[in-house]
Amino acid sequence: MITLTGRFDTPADAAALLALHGGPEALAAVPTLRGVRRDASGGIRAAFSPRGTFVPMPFALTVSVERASATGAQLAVRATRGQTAVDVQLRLGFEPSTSGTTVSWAADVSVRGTGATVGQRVVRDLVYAAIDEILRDTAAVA
Amino acid sequence: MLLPPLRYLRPETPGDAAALLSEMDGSVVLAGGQTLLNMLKLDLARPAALVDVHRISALRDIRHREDGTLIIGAAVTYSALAGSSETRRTHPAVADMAASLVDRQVRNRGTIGGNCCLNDPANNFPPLLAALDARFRVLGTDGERVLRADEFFVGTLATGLRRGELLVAVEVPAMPPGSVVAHEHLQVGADSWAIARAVVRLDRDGTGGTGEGFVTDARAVLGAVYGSPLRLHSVERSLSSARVSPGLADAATALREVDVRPTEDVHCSTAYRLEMAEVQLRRALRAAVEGSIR
Amino acid sequence: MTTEHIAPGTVTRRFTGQAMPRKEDARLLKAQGEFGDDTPVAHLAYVAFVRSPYAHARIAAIDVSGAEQAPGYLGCLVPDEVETLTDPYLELQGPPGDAEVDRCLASGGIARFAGEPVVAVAAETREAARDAAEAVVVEYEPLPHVVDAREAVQPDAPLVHEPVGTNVAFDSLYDWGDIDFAMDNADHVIEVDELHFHRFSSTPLECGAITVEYDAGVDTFTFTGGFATPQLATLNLSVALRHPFSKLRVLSKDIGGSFGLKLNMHIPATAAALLSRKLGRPMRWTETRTEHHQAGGHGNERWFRDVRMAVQRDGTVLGLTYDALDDVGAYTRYEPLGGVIWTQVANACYQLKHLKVHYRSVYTNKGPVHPNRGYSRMQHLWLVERMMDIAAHKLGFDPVEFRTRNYVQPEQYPYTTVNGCVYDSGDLPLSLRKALDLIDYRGARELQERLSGSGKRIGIGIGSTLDSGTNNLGQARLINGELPFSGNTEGGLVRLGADGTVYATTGGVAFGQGHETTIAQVVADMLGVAYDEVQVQRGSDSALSAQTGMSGSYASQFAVTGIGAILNATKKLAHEINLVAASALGCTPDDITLVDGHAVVADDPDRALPFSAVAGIVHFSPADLPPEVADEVGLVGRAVYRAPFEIPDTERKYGNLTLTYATQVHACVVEIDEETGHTRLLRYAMVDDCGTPINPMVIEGQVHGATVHGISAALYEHLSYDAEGQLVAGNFYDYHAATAYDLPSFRYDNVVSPSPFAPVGAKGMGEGGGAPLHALSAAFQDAVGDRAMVLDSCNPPERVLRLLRGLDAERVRVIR
Amino acid sequence: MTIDHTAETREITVTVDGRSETGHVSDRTLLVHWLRDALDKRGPKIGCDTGNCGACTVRWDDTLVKSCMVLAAQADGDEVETAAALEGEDGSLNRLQRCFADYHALQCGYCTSGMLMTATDLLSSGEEITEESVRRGMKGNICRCTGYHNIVKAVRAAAGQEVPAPHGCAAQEVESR
Repeated sequence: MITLTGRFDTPADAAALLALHGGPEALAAVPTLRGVRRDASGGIRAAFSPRGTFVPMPFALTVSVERASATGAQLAVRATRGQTAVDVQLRLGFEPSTSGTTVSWAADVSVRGTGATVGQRVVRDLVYAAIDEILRDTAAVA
Repeated sequence: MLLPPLRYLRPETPGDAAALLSEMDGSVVLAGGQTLLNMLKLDLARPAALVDVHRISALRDIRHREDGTLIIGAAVTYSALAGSSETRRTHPAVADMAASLVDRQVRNRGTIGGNCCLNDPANNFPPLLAALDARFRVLGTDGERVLRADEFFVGTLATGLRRGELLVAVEVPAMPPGSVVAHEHLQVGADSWAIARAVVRLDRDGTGGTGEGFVTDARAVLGAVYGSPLRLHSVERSLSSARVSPGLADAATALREVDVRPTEDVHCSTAYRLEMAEVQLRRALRAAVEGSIR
Repeated sequence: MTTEHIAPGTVTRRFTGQAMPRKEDARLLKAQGEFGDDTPVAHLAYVAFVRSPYAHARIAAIDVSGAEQAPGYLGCLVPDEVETLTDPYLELQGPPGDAEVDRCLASGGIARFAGEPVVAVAAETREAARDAAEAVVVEYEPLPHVVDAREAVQPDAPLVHEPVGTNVAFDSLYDWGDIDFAMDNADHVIEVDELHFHRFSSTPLECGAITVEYDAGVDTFTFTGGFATPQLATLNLSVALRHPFSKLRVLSKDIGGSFGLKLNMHIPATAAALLSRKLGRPMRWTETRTEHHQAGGHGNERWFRDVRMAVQRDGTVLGLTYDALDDVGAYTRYEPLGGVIWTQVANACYQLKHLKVHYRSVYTNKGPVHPNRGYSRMQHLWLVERMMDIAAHKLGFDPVEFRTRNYVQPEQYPYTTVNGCVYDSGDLPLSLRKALDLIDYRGARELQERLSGSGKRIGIGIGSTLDSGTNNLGQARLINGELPFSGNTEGGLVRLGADGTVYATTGGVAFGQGHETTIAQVVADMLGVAYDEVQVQRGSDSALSAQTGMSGSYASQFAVTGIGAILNATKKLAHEINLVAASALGCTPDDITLVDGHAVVADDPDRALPFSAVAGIVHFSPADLPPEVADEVGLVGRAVYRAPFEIPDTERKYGNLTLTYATQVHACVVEIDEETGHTRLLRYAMVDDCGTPINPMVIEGQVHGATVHGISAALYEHLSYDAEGQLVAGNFYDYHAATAYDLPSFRYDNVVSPSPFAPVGAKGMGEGGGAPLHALSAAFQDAVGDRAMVLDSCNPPERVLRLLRGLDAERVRVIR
Repeated sequence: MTIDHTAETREITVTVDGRSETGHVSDRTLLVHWLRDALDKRGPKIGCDTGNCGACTVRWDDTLVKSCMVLAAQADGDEVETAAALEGEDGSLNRLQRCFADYHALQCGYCTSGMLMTATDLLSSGEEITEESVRRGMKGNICRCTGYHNIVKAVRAAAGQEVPAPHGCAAQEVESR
């Protein structure tokens, strides 16, 4: 398992960030997400193609929000592509700042399948970049 | 061993290639394909189209500008580079690197552009080109721009190329007289995957003859250890203006202050990789100093 | 050319014993071989597997609707359907391990290792099958997993097979001699906490490839591919498919390596067969390299714990004891046979009197192990050789003298081991001397001294080992008394065609060992025909070749069983030729000798009949023959070689388990970079003794190959798993199989100690006993003296550097 | 620029082992698959997914390449030579092939075609042939049977160098084979 942490500032306030949890419609505005919908168990499904990679690496994404409050949220994310599966336990913290919100995040990441074998020397950086990117993008549409 | 569905496109000019890349969502450049096609076989990536630039003659030139700059077309193969007597004369480090890469089959197909644009941590050329202050000429739909190595190699499998841009050439400045480049690496087996790599370039004054002088400029770059070539500025500073002497090599072991997590894989622990980076750096320094004194 | 008798009273050796060029080579050199994926088949469809990325997971749901939309999709197979249509494969172990249920797709809807097939998809083309498989969506519920056998035996460990109730598939105590006496009375006792033999595989260059054609008209499946034990595969397929044995045909043509791993091809073959029948199309599955590394079979990984060795003051080793945890991965496929196979070499090369081993086969959530070149023996041989080396270092004995003193001595053969195995012949001290000469041992020691302090460290290592050949399948009864196996056989068939051509067929299966060549050599000699005139069938065919239930390529047996059967069959044919010729030439059959393609009256060479005439009479003019001859003669000799074995004593776990023991003594000189631990092989020598050679060139080739498997395993190859249970060596980047550039030129010699038990004095060979692993471990030990201890079989640079800094010194103790 | 943006299949014509072959291929088809599946060329083999093993090695417009890392579409209009082209017109083995047989440089034969292609390229390159250069030159081809020792010998013998005869075989016998 890989543990990653990051933080960034967004002009949105916590309420706006939490509102994203309300409906897939808002998430459809995130440029790297396609086909955002809610599945039978209430999770969010989408196709995610991170921008940072030099070749498109689209993943099928399933996100379930396990907990959400004004101070933070906890999400379980599963991303699959071919015979690669990435499971992420993502904890978000929201802290009001003068210009909006400081979002801090911590992720426990498990990479399985082909990606674990072939990607072992790059996977940490790629997953970090992908999480950072999608969180910033998502915050930006809040 | 099978590729996902995709389109194969073969434009005839760099401009056409750049146009295709920006027009077609999910298209990527196919240069030598010696890594890209493997990634596709393993289903790690899913481009909509491959834009084959391997045969574009404008990208296959090796030439020199009047100021001595070596201009290598992005689609120049390793074997072409290794076989270029001009390159060997003006930039032997580049020719040597090309000649030693992987194996004869891959050298015949793999390109310097592909090696750079992939920017895999284990790739040979990025740290060398960073040490040589190479420039990267990039073509987009709105014209050309030139990136420095630190602007080009930005992270693990990541470069400064924007979507729709095409690397057209790598420009390596003329080597100052008396400049020495040393490359050392530790590999799995005799000559396989790199565990740690160091490239050191020392420029010194006093162009002629043997004997000591002063370092006028230095580059120290690690490869394979971090996601992208890592310039060791503190090492470079400690070398700069120093007198070239046998003891110089031992002066710099400044890796510990680098706050980047080393790459990890099945071949070794991160601690070992870091230690080996120091060993390779020391060896490269020593070789560069010896080369300077000689 | 030398001429000597091949077997008493038969014929002379013109070809046997010579380095005859191989019959296989022309087609292979001209790219005209036919490997698993080469055969053109009309109307062929392709199979692809969807595999679990999880080391352990329950399959919650499978959605194939996406696949159904893929162009070219034909159909698929899911675990539920497999449960309905098949029975589980045979389990060799008794209770409780026999509660394991193994099927071709995630059995019971649970994936037990990363890479386990979960869904099989069939489509019109390779690409279509790939696309359809990619479109299958499987939902997994991850389960706790265990990847370390030492953790797997803990009481609270996750269970790999819930119904078994434990992760121990097989548990046995082997106790020979009186180990307590030895430990109590020895002058010295050496104790080691733990040694580890790592997981690797010979990774044949051709991965698996299977074509299955179901012929509804005769309700018969024909399987073509690299089946290393065709009859055992048929048996397993028959059980799994609930299909009559008689309606299963297994073919192989050229096989691109197996080294034991292709003994379990019936598992993917089952899935392909079900799809072929269901969809009415021939099906082909071609394994990828990644798939092969994940699920194509690994060698046994073994932990040796609480190891103690009793040694006398004069250097005599009395005995050894240890606990073994053998990590077999997620399924016991050929296992737990490994739990007894190692006892074939219980004594290793030494005169041990007392040996006690507690052995457990342990499930983990990793790829299943298959037999792998040196199967189960090399692990024990490595341990013994390692302990000999450690004892020598700790007690201050010269490693050469220490080994030589303890070797089974030439005059002691046949030598009975602690567990009743009989070492047939050998000369280990001579082999060692030759090996040391080849590396210039004295010069190497001088070099070692000279380079001291230079930053380069020299290590010199010896690896002495056995290659036990032709096993007694009766040893299976030592793991499960209910198993109806004993002894060993192989079949052979030799016949004369209508024009006098000599045809020969073995029941064996070849993947590079040159069976066509060696068969032709002995047949040509026995029948007095030219080597080129013997036609040997390529590959095997369960419907047509001379197979017995035990047929196949495993346990280094072809030189004994395969050739033995061919000899017996040829004798029968020769007898028939003699009968026909005698009646035609008017003499008695005893008067006939077979020379230069003729049946000749021995004392009257002018009276001779060419084979074409002998064949002509039988095939076209049988009325020429007296009825008693015509009734007896079919010009076909079909025979079985039965190895002379008895059923072992299952109570004492005692008995002869192997017929022949080839020996290999290797010696090497390594150069270590003290700053990096990077190792370079400076000199490498091997001395082989496999009895009377049939084809010395082929033997040397086998020795080279086994040597490189061992060197590469000792330095680079490691099927390593991460904490998530993910294989991190799934391709040739991260699983570095040695290239030509990694290796030195070899120095080879041989010793010939004919086996008194084998038909032509030749011993089975080719597995090599893992000698390079022993030799390289010893070389590293030599380089560091007793300041560190080499307790792992794989020593990549990082580990070597740690050795230079004193790794594991505290884990070895001289307790007396 | 004449590019069909939509086509995912195309017709290609490639001269393979001296014969012009036309085929309809998918854009994604690897050259090795086209040679094997469409043309029944058994020289190029597949031994890995990652371009390491070299079993698929062919010559493409006189350049040695691994045909698993080339698209069939890329070879349109070009020449490809597989190991099937090495034998003489009368079906006899060429010198290199003979040396492989004489020095037992193959066992299962799966890597052999690739080895022969690489060795042919090395021998015709004008590079100096030594033990070291052959080992280096052949490092892109993996063999799991022979341990390479005899392959190196065979290549050196094909270059006219004196190498020891196989065990149990006098040197003059190798000459006479």
